[in-house]
Amino acid sequence: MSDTLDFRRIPWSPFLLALPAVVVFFGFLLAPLLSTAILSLQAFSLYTGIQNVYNLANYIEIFSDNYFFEIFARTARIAVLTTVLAIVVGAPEAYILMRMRAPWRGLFLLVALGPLLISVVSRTLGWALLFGSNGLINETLMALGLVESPVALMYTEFAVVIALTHVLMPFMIISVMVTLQRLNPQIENASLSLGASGFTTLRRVVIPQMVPGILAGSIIVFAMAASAFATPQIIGGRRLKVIATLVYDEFLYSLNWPLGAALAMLLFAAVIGVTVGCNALAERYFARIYR
Amino acid sequence: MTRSNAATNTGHAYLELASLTKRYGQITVVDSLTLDVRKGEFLSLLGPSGCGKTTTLQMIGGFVEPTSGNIRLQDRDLVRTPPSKRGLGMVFQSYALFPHMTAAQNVAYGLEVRRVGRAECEERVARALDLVGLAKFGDRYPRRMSGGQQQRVALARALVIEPSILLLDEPLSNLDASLREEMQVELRRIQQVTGTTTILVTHDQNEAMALSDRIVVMRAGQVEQIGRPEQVYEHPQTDFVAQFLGKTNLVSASVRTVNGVKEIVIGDQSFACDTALPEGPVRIAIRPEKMRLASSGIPGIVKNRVFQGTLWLLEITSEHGTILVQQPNVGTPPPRIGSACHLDLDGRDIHTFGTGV
Amino acid sequence: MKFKLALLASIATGVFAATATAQEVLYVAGNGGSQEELMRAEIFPAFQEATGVEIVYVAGNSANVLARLLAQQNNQEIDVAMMNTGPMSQAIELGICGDLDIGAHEDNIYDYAKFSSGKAVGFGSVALGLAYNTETFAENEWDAPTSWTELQDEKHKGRIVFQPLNNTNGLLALIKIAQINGGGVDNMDPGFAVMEENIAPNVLSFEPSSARLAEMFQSGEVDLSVWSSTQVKVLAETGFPIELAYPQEGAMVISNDVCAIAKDEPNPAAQEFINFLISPEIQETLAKNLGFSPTNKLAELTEEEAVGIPYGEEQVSLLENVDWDVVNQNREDWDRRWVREIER
Amino acid sequence: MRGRNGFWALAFHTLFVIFVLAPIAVVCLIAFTPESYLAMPTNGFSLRWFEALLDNRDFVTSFQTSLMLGLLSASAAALVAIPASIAIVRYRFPGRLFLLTLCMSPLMIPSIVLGVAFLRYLSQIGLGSTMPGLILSHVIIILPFILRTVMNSFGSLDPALDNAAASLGSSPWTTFRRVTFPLIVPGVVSGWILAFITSFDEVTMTIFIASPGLTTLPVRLMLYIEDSIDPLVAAVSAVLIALAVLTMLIIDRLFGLDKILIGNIDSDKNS
Repeated sequence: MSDTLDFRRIPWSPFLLALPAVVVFFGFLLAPLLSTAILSLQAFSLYTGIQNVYNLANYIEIFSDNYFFEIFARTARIAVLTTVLAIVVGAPEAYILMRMRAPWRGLFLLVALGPLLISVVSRTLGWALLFGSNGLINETLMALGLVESPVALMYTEFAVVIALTHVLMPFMIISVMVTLQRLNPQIENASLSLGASGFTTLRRVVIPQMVPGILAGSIIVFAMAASAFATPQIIGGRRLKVIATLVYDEFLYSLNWPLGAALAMLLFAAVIGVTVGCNALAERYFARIYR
Repeated sequence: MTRSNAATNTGHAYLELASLTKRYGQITVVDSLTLDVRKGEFLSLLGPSGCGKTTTLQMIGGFVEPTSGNIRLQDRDLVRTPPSKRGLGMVFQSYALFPHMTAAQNVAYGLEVRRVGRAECEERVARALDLVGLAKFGDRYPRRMSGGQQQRVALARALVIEPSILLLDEPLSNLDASLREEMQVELRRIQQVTGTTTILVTHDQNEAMALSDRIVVMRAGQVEQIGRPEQVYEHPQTDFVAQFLGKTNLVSASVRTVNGVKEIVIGDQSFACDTALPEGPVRIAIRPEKMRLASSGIPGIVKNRVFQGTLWLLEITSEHGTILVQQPNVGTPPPRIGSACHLDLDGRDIHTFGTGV
Repeated sequence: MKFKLALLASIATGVFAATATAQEVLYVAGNGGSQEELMRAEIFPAFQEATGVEIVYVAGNSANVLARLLAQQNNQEIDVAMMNTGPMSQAIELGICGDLDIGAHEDNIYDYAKFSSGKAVGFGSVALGLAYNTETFAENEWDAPTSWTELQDEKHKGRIVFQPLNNTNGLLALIKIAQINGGGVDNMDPGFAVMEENIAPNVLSFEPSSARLAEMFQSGEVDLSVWSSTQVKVLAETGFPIELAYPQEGAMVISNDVCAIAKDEPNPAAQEFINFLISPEIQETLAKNLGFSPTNKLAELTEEEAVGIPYGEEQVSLLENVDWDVVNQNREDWDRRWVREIER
Repeated sequence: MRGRNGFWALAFHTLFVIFVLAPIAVVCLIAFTPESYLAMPTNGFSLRWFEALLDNRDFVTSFQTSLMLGLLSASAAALVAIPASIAIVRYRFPGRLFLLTLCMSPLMIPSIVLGVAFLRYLSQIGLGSTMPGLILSHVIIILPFILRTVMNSFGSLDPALDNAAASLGSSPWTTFRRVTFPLIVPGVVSGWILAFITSFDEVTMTIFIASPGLTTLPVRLMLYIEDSIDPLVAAVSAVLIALAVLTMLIIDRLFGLDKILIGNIDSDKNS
């Protein structure tokens, strides 16, 4: 950093530059979040609305009720399965894409990453159309004679996981490709020259080096899957509630905002906890190697 | 001895490259290259970037498939052998160390994939690390090592598998000048200790000369000259070799016989020379360090002088063009810029390339 | 760069030009599905012709409409809300509805359609029964449903839709089931028990959206559902083989109510629209198209048109209504029980 | 990394491509059905649902709202993000790390949490159901995208450039205008585009704060789908997909999609 620029000598200029951002973020991020946190401590009844009592009753209710536990468990299950599926499909695909040559690589990159630009609602609608009992999958299965009557696909966890994987897959591919890009292209040759087979090279040299990318991608995919709303709402229906759709219901159907706020806060805490925790763990592990 | 690579045709070849060719579309990168490598020798492929030296090494290593031609190692066909089965050790320009493994794990890798027993493996890894002077660094990860240390790990990793040939792809180009010299000495020592047949690819003629038993000078995919370092330096067979290996002065001259004595005529000056030279106009090359200032000889004017510590480099303007002269620094400063001078030389230090202009 | 700028400029001008056209607008929230279709097709154009006010319709079921009203309580955008009686009583309680003046129609509206607070008014009630696909029933040689217990029959496993409790249809059906099993609004345990043990296993989906439910009938995913006479009538008119069975234990009645939203500066057109809605002509339109039972005594239906519609003083007096005060007091608990015991 | 993909790799890749494209293709095909219900257009293609879409005032208005919201919020976010990134990149001051964390934090906060937070808050401060309220909430979630790309372009700038300009007699403001800004323009533009797309497609947060008069297209679509899935929503989606593909091609021509997307995530770890 040099000090030739005059305005750098004025000590308040960085604060002045940052002021709009600070105002916006304090006024429209921290304040609403704080207000929601306070709301989560309040009580509610259908006839009187939100009451000015402050206690942990909502949290106690959530933790003592097996119903909420089931929904939290389902959310975690869906998020984990989605993450695993995204790894199993996304990581190899990223590797395959990296090995492609022009012009195929550019073309398939568009195919793999382009869906990011398409609205989640549209993409999920596609899966709803595929999964429906008159959808393409069932029609194909029946035409092939594999099943006699339509298989129930809509409103199942399986369908939610598949659609979520489709929605979040690009993040995994991007993340893995970033690490693969940094990979020394001669490293595979080095392994081969030492007598390792292609498979051994993949297993012992390439995959271990993809791990940081897979981990970073998993954190993103997990966090987004755990808090996804549109896809579970459309594909999961009412019976297959996850935290996000439950929060939506509490706010926009049941009217119990304090309870909804408490659920949202817990989701927030869980997502931040898992991401920050995983990041810290990963960093501690990789710092040894990469710093 | 007119062709210095005549020697390569004698004795039993260890590695044979026969009419090796690599084309990418219309571009020929390596053009029917034929070369024999002897067991235990240190051979350098020297040339400017794009001359095909790295591609040649990659073909030997198995990472580039030849368009045509043969590679044989002790009568074993290498072209049809996958790289992992060739048993060659390779040190890459970027070292290509496995970043997620420690130095010792990197070195052990080649032994592990060969299923060498644990005890033996540990012992050989320790010995290899000791050989490269890193006995105490086995637990370090590559990112925490200096360039020189990484280089040594890469070397140990390639050597520990006891390769039939060690391939070095510009291994020193990422090191700074002083470290590079240190590693050159080290590399030579290690090669002599292990006796591993080594092929080095480099664009640095000093490195090639310092390390090699023989140098293969390459240009545009073809071999320009093969020989011992001093042979190639002292007796370049082409303009290109003369100019690529150190500074050289190229001058038009002619050869004649006067009183049964061969002499070479440069302008109005003549110098006794090698009797083998054919008569007629020739193009000659002479190294700057073989020229000296004298009281008589080719006249010129000092155009510039550069102090280089152990020596002075003078640029002299003459009727034959600018001529470079190196003068050892013996305490007396050379003539000032603008002063007139004369250049003398020994006719036997001259090399000629066919007929000149 | 030029190309990019031109692109942006053209998009921008398009946007600004499009949003520049302002007009007097009345925001009306209410049920989606057939009610929405009729409103858009006939009632709104008629109102616009009469008053010049354009109506923007916000579709959603009653609970959703109420939630959105509550969310915007400081800054209401919606002028008129149409909800079922349950949510409507809640809305009044929460101060969402403003004063209402139905002066001209006051004497002609049946008492059951009036609220004690006077802040809302009924504009049509419908019956709740069992809708079934007549074709599949005939194919399987099943008799038409005659009792609410039909829902418990194992032959319908996976082919029933039961609307969830936050939907008035679902709520009333559950109350009815409680009643026929010895309970009622003051004791819902029998209803929940039967629901959990005998009905829920047969249910394919707890689907609140009537539009979605209609699709499920059409696509053949379900054969039987608790549904309202309006929805069945609309679907039957498309030629689909569906009929509403009135169970012997009695059908339930759902009243559709409307109120003007409390605002600092209420849109005068809100009162106008509500009065328009309960005028005899519109009441007749609603009856003919949706099978709504008119709440205005002056609405006249021919005998043919009145088939299946509670019409006239005598029939109206038979309509079975629940005590919404009791229901609303307990609804939160029921909702809670419902999502835990039934819908999981 | 230069090896060829083998048979199994290509087979896997083919399945992957089918997986990615199938739902998108199905939506687009069904949008062309001549029937009045969801069906593949086996009896010929029809544009009836696209015509119905043009006649649907709700969807058309929502589309305009979304465009307007995207344009305004991406631009507002850029105005806030550029000075903030200069402060973060060019200065060392107390609270710098906090500012950076604060500005990037919306990436970590689930949208649904932001949705419920804004639902009440905007109404409390009198911005409920207003365009400024909607814009502010969108600025929060898209600002990290612009901040990141702008900071990236600063990062790749030679720090000696400022000194070079100063040594040539340029004032700090002139230096910014003539040297620095032109060099960060690509970062600003690609960040703006990402921000616009994010704002345009946002549904989870917006569904809470949208009001009848101000409903974005994805929210309208979502609410419609909650109620009923018919060929009309397929037609809306098909239009959205066509727009996305068009945007994608334009971005790809101008910047390279992979550079924006992959280069972008790249900086995630550096920040």
